[in-house]
Amino acid sequence: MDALELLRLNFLSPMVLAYFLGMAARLLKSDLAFPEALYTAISIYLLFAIGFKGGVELAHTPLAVVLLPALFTLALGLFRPFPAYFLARRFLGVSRQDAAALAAHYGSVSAVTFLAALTFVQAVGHTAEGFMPTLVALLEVPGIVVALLLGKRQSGRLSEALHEVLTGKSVVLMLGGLLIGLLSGEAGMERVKSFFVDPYQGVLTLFLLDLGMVAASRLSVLRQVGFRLVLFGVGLALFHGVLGVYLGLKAGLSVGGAAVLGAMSASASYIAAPAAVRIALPEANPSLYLTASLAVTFPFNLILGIPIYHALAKAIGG
Amino acid sequence: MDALELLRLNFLSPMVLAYFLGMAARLLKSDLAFPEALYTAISIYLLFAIGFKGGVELAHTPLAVVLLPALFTLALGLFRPFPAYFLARRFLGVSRQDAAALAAHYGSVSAVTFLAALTFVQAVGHTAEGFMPTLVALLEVPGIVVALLLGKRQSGRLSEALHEVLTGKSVVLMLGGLLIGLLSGEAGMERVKSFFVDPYQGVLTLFLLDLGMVAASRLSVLRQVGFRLVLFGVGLALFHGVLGVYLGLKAGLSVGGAAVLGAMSASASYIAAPAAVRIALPEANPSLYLTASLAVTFPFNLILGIPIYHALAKAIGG
Amino acid sequence: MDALELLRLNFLSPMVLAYFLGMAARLLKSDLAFPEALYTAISIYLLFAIGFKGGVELAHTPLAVVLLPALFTLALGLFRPFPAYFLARRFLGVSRQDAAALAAHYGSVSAVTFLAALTFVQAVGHTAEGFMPTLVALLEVPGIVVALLLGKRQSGRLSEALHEVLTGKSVVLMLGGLLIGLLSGEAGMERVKSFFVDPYQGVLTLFLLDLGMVAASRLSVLRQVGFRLVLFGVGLALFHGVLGVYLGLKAGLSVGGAAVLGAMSASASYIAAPAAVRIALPEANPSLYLTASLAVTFPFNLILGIPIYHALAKAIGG
Amino acid sequence: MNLVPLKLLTIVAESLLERRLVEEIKRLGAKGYTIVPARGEGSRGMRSVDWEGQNIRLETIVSEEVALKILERLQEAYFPHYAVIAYVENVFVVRGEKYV
Amino acid sequence: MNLVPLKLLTIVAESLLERRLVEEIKRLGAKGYTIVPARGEGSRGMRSVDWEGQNIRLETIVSEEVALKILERLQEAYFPHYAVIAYVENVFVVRGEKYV
Amino acid sequence: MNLVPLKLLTIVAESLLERRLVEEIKRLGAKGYTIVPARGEGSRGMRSVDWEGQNIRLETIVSEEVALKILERLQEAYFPHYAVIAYVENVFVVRGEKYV
Ligand SMILES: Nc1ncnc2c1ncn2[C@@H]1O[C@H](COP(=O)(O)O)[C@@H](O)[C@H]1O
Ligand SMILES: Nc1ncnc2c1ncn2[C@@H]1O[C@H](COP(=O)(O)O)[C@@H](O)[C@H]1O
Ligand SMILES: Nc1ncnc2c1ncn2[C@@H]1O[C@H](COP(=O)(O)O)[C@@H](O)[C@H]1O
Ligand code: NA
Ligand code: NA
Ligand code: NA
Repeated sequence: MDALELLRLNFLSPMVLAYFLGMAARLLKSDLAFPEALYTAISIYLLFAIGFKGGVELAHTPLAVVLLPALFTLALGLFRPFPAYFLARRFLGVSRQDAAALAAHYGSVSAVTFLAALTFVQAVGHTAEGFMPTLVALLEVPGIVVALLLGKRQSGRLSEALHEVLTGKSVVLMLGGLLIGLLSGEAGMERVKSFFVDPYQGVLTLFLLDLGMVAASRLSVLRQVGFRLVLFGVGLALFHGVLGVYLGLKAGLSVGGAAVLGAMSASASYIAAPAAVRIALPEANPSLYLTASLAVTFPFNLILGIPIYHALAKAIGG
Repeated sequence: MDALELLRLNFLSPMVLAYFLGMAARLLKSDLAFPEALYTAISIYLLFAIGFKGGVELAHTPLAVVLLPALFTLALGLFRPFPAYFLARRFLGVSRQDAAALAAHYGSVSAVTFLAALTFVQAVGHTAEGFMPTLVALLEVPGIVVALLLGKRQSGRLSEALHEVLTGKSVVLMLGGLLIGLLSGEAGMERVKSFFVDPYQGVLTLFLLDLGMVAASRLSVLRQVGFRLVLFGVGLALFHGVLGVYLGLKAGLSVGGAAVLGAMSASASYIAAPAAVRIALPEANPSLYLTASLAVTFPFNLILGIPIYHALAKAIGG
Repeated sequence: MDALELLRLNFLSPMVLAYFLGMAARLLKSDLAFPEALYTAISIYLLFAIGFKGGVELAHTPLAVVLLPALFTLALGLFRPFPAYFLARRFLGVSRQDAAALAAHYGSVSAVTFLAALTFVQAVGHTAEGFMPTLVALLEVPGIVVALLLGKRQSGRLSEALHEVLTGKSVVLMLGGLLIGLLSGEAGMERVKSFFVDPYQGVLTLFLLDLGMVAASRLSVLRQVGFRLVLFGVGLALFHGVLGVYLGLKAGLSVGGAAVLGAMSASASYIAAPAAVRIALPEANPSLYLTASLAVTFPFNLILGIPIYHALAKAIGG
Repeated sequence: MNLVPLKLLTIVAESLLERRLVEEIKRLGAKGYTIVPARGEGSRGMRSVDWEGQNIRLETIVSEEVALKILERLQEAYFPHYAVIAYVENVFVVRGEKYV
Repeated sequence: MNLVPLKLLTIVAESLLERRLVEEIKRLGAKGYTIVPARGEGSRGMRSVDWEGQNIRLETIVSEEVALKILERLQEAYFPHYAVIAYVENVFVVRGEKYV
Repeated sequence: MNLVPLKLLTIVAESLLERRLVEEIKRLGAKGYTIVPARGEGSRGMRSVDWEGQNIRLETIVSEEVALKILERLQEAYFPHYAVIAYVENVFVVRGEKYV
């Protein structure tokens, strides 16, 4: 398949199209809206399902295989807040708190981007390593911690924010699911497969419909905040994405795995990070970080980023 | 299978039985109740799933095949408000606004009746054309528009009501799903089939359980409103149903397709129309139109109507 | 498989592990929480699904086969409140109302314990009779009625509480589902199987996650209420469990069936009974009965009880 | 603007009581009510998860006389055993005649 | 503590009206509002299930002048045809200058 | 009827603050509270979708003294950075002694 064909394939997946349907619905001022409980239910399902599948895979992966990718991912998580912070300070010219808040978001990871990348990679006939969800969990937390430390010298609310991150529902569900998958293994998988595995791309489609609506309601903010934020969100995604692909291949991941790690690295959090930042850095402006993460970086990765990281992984590692 | 056997088959489907369970629960004053979020979640799922499946089917249907049925359905949509309006004025003796409100409901369509008809037709071994959901979308909107025009000379809230209908969640989800199905085709279907296709008759069963509860809480109103409304709701369903079957066969639909079009034509809206009417015709009495639509026409079609339209389609076209 | 292996198998099932994840989440003060609507939706689904499957099975079971187990189960339901009541009075030394409230809980049944037992029995290669859900329905109500009569001499709110039990959502959904399964039979099952059967162990896993959170928030109460309540909850479970296994085998059930009946008999209600007790015996202390049922007896049965009842059934009947 | 001074009576109670409370206040003269699901904490501890039961927050606009009747009924039949709190405020209601 | 006396205007209305009511109150001078989904019963019967539409309970803190303007608008355009109830109370608001 | 005049303090705030606000008001003397999930709009724009976080509407019945303490704490620690609004009313509470 050539690049254009891949792009088309990605763009015409039900998930990506549902995202645009959501945007359209909001721009047309439709009364379509997801009840809060539905949004929460879907995210509980998705996070637990990712973790669980990862755990089952991990159950038959030798430690030696997973060690290097895990270490590299950790390094990635510790490093990524710095480019984000300095770019925000220099290029966007925002306050220290705002820069740290952005760094927390670009230092963490978007589970949905991860899922979309995984789906894409499988659709084009590659496979990613089964333990990728473990890497997501590893990538989610450290970046937020580093970023909060960048934002605050005095402690104060910092410990509270750390607790918020570590016991936040996305970490608990993903790590908890992973553990359950690890312990219950294939036998457990067999029992719950038709709930946690088979329907999940469909559930993800609904989730992206909702995400599209949320992103669209951020577009007007984008217009106010300006073009520099778009450059920031896209540039950082590309830089982090390339880094992720490169480190992934270095760590011995397959082409598929490296592409997915690239997408993860390129993504910005919109579940764990906002909650932590709101507590630890209340002076930071939510419009800035939510808009960058949800209305710039997320759609960019969803549509263009993922095929790019995949092409790159194939070019270097294939 | 003879007529009685078919009736039994329809009546003993989990969907129809669940509807009666819902009624029984309400009449027994059970505390069973669906949370609003569950009702909304299920209707989002069903509407999107209908549209999506229709879109995928449409993707491999030549335009020539679908054109005539589409035109006939459109004609049906534009025509049906008139008999409803005049019958309401003459036979029920209600005000112009009330008559227009009833016309909007009987000019639109009930997605659940459509699904029940489709299920029935498949259960008796016929098949309906894959593009039927496209026809549902075509039938949903025009009748409401015509009816609102009948009800109002002055503009005023009319444009707002039109916007409400066209961007209402049922239209957005069904048309949006259709578009997504059309664009993502079989490849997309394969990914989300086990969420949007396999479980959906089960989801529909739960939905009908809820619908039964709502209908039962309308029964007391029915007693006040009187017997004429029952005649109105049944008579109109039969007339529109026969018309639908006839036009369906004329348009070249199969026996199954014509039966389903008959059921669609015979049905009355209870999602899109009430919302539009409440805005455009606030003087109209909701008791009247909700009771007619939900507590008369819907159960009539569900239990007797669908087998009748099917028998008719077979008799004329089979 | 030896006993330890069975225990491990039970303990490492996704359901049981999810229960502990829920507990851990609450003890770590995670912000993970199920929206009320999700909890309600899942319980509607589970109760209806149990009933429905039972009904379909019942449809091809001769009456003669089910009669004896049904009678024995009824006897069990009428008997169990008495040991609970007297143990509560003597051993716990609580008031008549509190004792009756506890009796209502230990006289009824926990649908989730039933499901967990069924799953366990199937996992170890036995099968339970298909009509077991009928027995659940039979066991749920009578014990509550007897216990309320024990608690009140004067009528007063009693009739209201009876109505509450008989038309309570758990009875309506389970009996209603059973009836629908019975009437629509295999044909109906085929249509809704991929919603009500295939995914349900996964749904149950989510439910247990939530249950774990609720139970954990009861643990602090447990510390106040004291060690005697633990003995009460475990002792009663074992006694009722042994009784259930014994009567099950006497009634001609298979080893699997007797094990499941034992688990049912050993379980305590936490859906139907609390609602009834709150109305009929408002003076009783909810801390006592909720804690005993949710934080003692439920986890005991889930982890140790079920394998014990199964081992016993095999030892006596195998 | 025709604003009638009336009483706004608010009752927070365990949701189990909803049906009964609605019947009582109607019987005692309330012409309508508005209910919102709520959670809370008071002398009987936290009320938020389903098993312990949620709360409802019921508001009804009534005349002073009806308000007092309802409060008396609450005090006699509900306060001793159930989680309930009730309070009254002065409000000015559009088309207030409708509600007395 | 700087507490400013202001008016708390509460509107209970069918949820269909939400978008329009929000526009109206903003246009007439409200600086903010808080909405809670509600169910209820009044002269037009029960409003709780989705098809009949739920209610919303909208609160806005405004000056007396704005409150009266909103009430007049309600009386003229909404009361005749829709399920609506509205009432006003006196409240004391922290940093109340923000809301006038 | 024994009605005690007390203060009803209402706080609308972003839901993220729930745990902290509950701790604060209890520490400052509140004996109970009632919370309802809400959405709204104010000087910081719309608060309704999950990512921006919903609001909560917290009510607590307290003595005047406790009300003032809570308001002061809010003004000092929450108003500068978070979306919060707070106001006080006079209410008459059944068995009001319980709440002071
Ligand atoms: N001081 C208070 N202020 C506001 N709401 C309260 C207060 N005390 C109790 N409540 C509410 O009333 C319910 C029952 O209170 P109680 O009977 O004291 O447990 C609680 O769950 C709260 O929702
Ligand atoms: N007396 C009342 N007290 C509190 N809320 C009321 C009252 N009357 C009506 N309502 C609310 O206002 C809505 C519309 O009332 P109505 O237009 O009278 O049907 C009802 O659904 C209730 O939520
Ligand atoms: N004038 C007002 N009346 C009622 N609620 C308000 C008002 N202003 C703000 N709010 C509520 O308080 C929240 C925070 O307000 P703000 O900090 O001004 O953005 C809003 O989301 C609304 O729910
Ligand atoms: Na995140
Ligand atoms: Na409709
Ligand atoms: Na129960």
